[in-house]
Amino acid sequence: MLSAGRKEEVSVSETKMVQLVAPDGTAVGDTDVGLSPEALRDLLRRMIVSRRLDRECIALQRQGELTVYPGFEGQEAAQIGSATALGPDDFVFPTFRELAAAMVRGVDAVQYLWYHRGTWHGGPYDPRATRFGPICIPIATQIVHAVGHALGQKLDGLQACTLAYFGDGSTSEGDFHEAANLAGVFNVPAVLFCQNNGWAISVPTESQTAGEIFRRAEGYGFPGIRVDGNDVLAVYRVTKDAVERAHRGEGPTLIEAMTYRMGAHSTADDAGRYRDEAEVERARVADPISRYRIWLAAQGLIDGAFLSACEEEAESFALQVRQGVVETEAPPVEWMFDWVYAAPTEAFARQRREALGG
Amino acid sequence: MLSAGRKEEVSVSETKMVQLVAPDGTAVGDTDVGLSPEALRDLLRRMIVSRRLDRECIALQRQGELTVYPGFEGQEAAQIGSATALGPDDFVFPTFRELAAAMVRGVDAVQYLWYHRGTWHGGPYDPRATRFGPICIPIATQIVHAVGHALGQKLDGLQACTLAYFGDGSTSEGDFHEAANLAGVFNVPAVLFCQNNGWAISVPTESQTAGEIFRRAEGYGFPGIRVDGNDVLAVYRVTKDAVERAHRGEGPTLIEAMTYRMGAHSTADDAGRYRDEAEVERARVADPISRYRIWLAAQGLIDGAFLSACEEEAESFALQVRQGVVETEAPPVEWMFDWVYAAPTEAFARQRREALGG
Amino acid sequence: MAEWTLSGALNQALRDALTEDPRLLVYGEDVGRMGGVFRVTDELQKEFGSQRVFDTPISEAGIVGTAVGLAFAGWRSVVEMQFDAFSYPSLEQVIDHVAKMRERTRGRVEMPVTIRIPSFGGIRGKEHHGESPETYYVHTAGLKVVVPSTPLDGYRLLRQSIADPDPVIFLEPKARYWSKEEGELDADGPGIGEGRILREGEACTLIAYGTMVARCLEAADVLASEGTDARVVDLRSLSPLDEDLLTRCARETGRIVVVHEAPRTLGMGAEVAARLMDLAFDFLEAPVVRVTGWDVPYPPASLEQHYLPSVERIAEAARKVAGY
Amino acid sequence: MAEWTLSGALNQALRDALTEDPRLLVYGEDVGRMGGVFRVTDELQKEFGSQRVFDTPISEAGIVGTAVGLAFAGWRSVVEMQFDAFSYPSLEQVIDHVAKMRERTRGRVEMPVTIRIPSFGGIRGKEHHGESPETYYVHTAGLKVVVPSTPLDGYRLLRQSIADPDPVIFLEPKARYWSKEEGELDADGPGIGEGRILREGEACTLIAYGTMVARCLEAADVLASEGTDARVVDLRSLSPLDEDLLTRCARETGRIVVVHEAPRTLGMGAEVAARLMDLAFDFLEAPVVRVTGWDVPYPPASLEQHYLPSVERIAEAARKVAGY
Ligand SMILES: Cc1ncc(C[n+]2csc(CCOP(=O)(O)OP(=O)(O)O)c2C)c(N)n1
Ligand SMILES: Cc1ncc(C[n+]2csc(CCOP(=O)(O)OP(=O)(O)O)c2C)c(N)n1
Ligand SMILES: [Mg+2]
Ligand SMILES: [Mg+2]
Repeated sequence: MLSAGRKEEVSVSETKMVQLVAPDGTAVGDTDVGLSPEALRDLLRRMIVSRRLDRECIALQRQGELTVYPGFEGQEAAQIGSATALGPDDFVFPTFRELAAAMVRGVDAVQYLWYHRGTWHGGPYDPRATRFGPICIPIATQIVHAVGHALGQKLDGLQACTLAYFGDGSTSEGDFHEAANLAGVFNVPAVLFCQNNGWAISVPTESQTAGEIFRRAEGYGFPGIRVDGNDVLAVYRVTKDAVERAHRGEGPTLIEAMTYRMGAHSTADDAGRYRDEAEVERARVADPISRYRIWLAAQGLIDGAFLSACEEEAESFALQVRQGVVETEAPPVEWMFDWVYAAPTEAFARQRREALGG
Repeated sequence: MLSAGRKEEVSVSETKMVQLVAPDGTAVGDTDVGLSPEALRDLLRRMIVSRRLDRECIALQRQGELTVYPGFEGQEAAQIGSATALGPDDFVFPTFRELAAAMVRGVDAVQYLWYHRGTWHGGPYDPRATRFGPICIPIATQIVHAVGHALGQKLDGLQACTLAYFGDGSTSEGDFHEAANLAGVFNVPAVLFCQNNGWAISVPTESQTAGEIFRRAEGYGFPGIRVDGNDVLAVYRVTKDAVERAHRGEGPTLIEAMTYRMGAHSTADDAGRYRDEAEVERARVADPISRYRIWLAAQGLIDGAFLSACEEEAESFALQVRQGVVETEAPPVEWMFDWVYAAPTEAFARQRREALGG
Repeated sequence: MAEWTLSGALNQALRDALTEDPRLLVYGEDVGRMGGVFRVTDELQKEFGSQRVFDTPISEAGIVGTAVGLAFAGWRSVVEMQFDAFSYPSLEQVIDHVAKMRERTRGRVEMPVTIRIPSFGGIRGKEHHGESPETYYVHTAGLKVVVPSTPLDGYRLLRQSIADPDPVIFLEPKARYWSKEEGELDADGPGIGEGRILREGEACTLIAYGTMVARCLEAADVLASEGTDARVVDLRSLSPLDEDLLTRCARETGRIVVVHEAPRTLGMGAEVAARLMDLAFDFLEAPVVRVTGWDVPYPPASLEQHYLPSVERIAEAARKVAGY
Repeated sequence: MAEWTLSGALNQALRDALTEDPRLLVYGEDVGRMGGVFRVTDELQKEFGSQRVFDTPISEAGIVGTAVGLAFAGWRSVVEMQFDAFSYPSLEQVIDHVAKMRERTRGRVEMPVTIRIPSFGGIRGKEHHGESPETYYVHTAGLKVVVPSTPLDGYRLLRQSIADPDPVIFLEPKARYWSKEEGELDADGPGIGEGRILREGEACTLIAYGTMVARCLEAADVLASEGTDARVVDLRSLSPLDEDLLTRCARETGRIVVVHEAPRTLGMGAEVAARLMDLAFDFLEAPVVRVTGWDVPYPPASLEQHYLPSVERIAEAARKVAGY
């Protein structure tokens, strides 16, 4: 009862969503986003490979090889389209659901999965080398980091920007707001990229806010834009525009990518407790991979052989990652101590020795 | 350099501000706000009395009778116009600058000033009896309380609402955002009343946010409105509308009242360090009292005798409050302990005895 | 006799409290439709309706802050912070308002707010899902802090917390949610502020709370097999502390080991040690020994058992004090 | 020789650090144009420009969180929380990120962030302007926490904090901002992790930090006039603690009084007492006595001197332990 949804009273302009390719694969906008045929094909390849890996991860969790795993099925276009729009000097601060984006940035999937295996915390890969920040759990806190990082880029006079990923649910946290407001007032080169996947664990977006997320931007004095998050070309285009805008020193952009969380919140979650299976079936129609495959085929850019190659790569990559994961051993006990302080005291060293049984 | 102010890039609709009486006292809108002549006169009387008291408080602080005092000169219309629009069942959560509003609600000025005398914390008066919450220092935290209180009113099925006061600077805190979003999603009878007085200590509003505060509401799914905060009729009208809307169960409203902090942030502050005196002089033109006095006189609603009576009342009230303040003694030491827990333990009682020297 | 899990007993406590008090609300992230990550609020929304049991946006400060406002309006709340570390965004509201409102208003506005926080480690959780936040709360005057270690006591403590006119931080040991106990649920019995002796012994006292209580009982078994009879105390109430019981244990056993998961520095062990100095210095025949988590961030799953006090570490400390 | 106030010395520390390190930023609420509520950043914006010294919106979590992001980008920050209680909104960022990022990234991303917090009471401040937040930080592994008690040591500690690759919580005793000391500013000398003996004595040791150091020195005068020579230790570094010095004082004086403004329960006194049990139990000839603020919210101005440890309370405690 407490949810509102009284949108008729609010005098907002009509909701627009950028879409270039409709769910049925037909073009509905200008699909010339400036990518080469290879790059266009690569988007599909990456989506296929990452979906296969995502499913492998869920299997790995079921088999006890990962502790918990938050799947991203359905969100491939949102992640891959946006990450592809970034340049090498740009930087990403992710949540915990951006494995597909991480791979675009060159993060090693096995190292990434150290996190979900319980091997190490959110920063197993080198965030500076990959320009992909540590996996971040406390909701919305990473958005503030992104804004700080973007401020650093601005102070350094770099032509670079920082992108923060976050979910629809994350926009309810104070940190989202402080980050967005600071981004506006400092006019930093930041892209605030919301994957609105319809759910925050068991809470649907309409119970998360009575407003529309992309409209928040206006209150912060910068543009907000809603994009079909399952349309990889549209996501790429919109993100690319925001990145270029940031590079030109014109400040932040808020992007709301409308997508859908096809799976449960994580392997620890049973979505059947709160979500109608019919809703999931309806969402399947908007699947990011199938529509893009249809469009690419209609452009004559791919054929059956390409698709088979993708499937094969996906298969072998998934198995390769599986192997890397299962072979990952627990780290030595001293890792608990080795990086807490740059120069530990004797008291700290004593605890370390005690823990090591010495 | 870090401030943005690039408003031209943002595609927002034109900024509108509700104003009924212009700074020169001429009517520019429908001034029939539904108040009787007595009530109209009362607004002026209250503004005159509260301004005089405000100045007395500053004098009291200079004389060491108050510890610090945050003046509200210039904000009389914003406070009195809004507080007057509330009904007896409505509730207020204030900041630390709403003495004028507190008096409208019937809070005893001397008891209120216990706070600024260092006699007791933010709740010296009875918040339940006066329906005026404790003075609140941690910026924006009280807005969340207001939303919770409004939720309680809604659950009780009352035709009542809760109004939160806060400043322009307060809108940068995470708590402002969480409160506003919760107000929207729970659709509670709340009025979020921002006194935009141009400054947050030394930081002007344009360094506080690159957006416009009233526009934030759209992102939360409820109406936001900007009003001339120095136009007491306009403030009354806009607040009354929001209150009635809330009473009808139509949910929250964000009001941004544009006013000006004529004095320093508080008696501990020296505004000369950061603010141009010329700006203050320019602001004086928009004084809430003089314009309303001119308008009332033009309507034939007041004469010289009325004004003299107001001045006299202001004078004697200020002196009466002064006397109450200077006569207020330090509370007994046991007050430190007496309300921390409903049922204190023996260990706690031991500390109490120790403190009392026993 | 019925068998209860801790999760089930807490669920029943909420159910009974909601039934008895029509002005009680239960809310938080995913507590409504889904019934909570640990099922503690399972079915309650169905039974009591979505006006009394409801989901909120992800806004911890908002959740706690609205409970403050609801208390002004005469509503009592049980709110949930989904995991230990996710209570940190609400610390300002807790420290500045929940803890201080009664004092600020000279008793006129009470804060009957219970903040439930699934806490502590041992479940192979991810980063930020295994922390021990008690110090932040215990140090804050105006709050009470309790931790049940068993299902029946969980029921009792939760009913007592909800009934308390003062705010109570209710830390639930995640690792014990599915532990079982037979018996009848009963809100009466030892109250907030009282610890309990779970095993008698004279050689030394092992003091713990939450998950570590079971480990202390195990350690006591090991010690018994070596001929050392260790007493085991479940503190239950971290604030206020049961000074009488602490003093009694010092007097009767002279040797004290305090066990907790939180990092050592300024963990509860520090207060227990200092308090025992205040109360019973002359009875202490050995230093109060702290067996605790290390002064490091809570580690990833693969290392957590090297962080958490083990039965062996506890037993070893007991041997040390017993032989002091 | 120059005479320095604490505020002036801290201002000079920031100036010198900004001059030496072009990648150092100083920011927070009202620190730029106005130069800070306590003038600690006075004139720095004029001298170093508004790119290096700047005002922020009122967003404490945002201030600390951006410092985390800036550290990723290779910038060092000194941020200000305007008053003690106003650091609470940033606790989540501090506990979850500032304290843990180095560990999380296995040393790859350091957090050279100094968080300055004007702290403690004694200035007849309003509610939330007199709190002692140290416990929240000292308990959090990954942070360092320091408190200067004099101008020259303030300069030294702030320079050291800024230079430290680890995050430092820098608590400034408000009541000492205008206290004066003569001498040359020098970043060298006792480092973070080291306390100092300010007055020698054998009968007992008074251990304090911040504002309470001066009160302990006063108490030592009173005690001296009674024939009791009390040692006075300025802890300076609350995390890490100077264990060597603590042990030495226990060995040499056998009797310890710890003094702080924070409420007693889980205040620093608890850790000092517990640590002394760990390190020097057999040397303790009396219980470690805690002279502290009461377990209540910080009181209004009119009562604060009844809350703060007075010279007399300190002296009385010293008499008690000395005669134990
Ligand atoms: C501060 C904080 N509160 C609560 C949680 C628990 N939590 C983890 S994920 C999640 C939902 C996030 O929803 P959304 O932002 O939409 O991201 P999604 O999971 O849909 O990708 C919650 C509540 C958390 N991690 N951090
Ligand atoms: C959480 C928090 N941070 C900082 C402060 C210090 N402070 C007190 S008033 C103030 C400025 C408030 O500005 P605004 O909201 O515009 O209200 P105004 O003072 O103009 O009435 C600040 C920063 C505080 N009280 N609380
Ligand atoms: Mg989501
Ligand atoms: Mg203001």
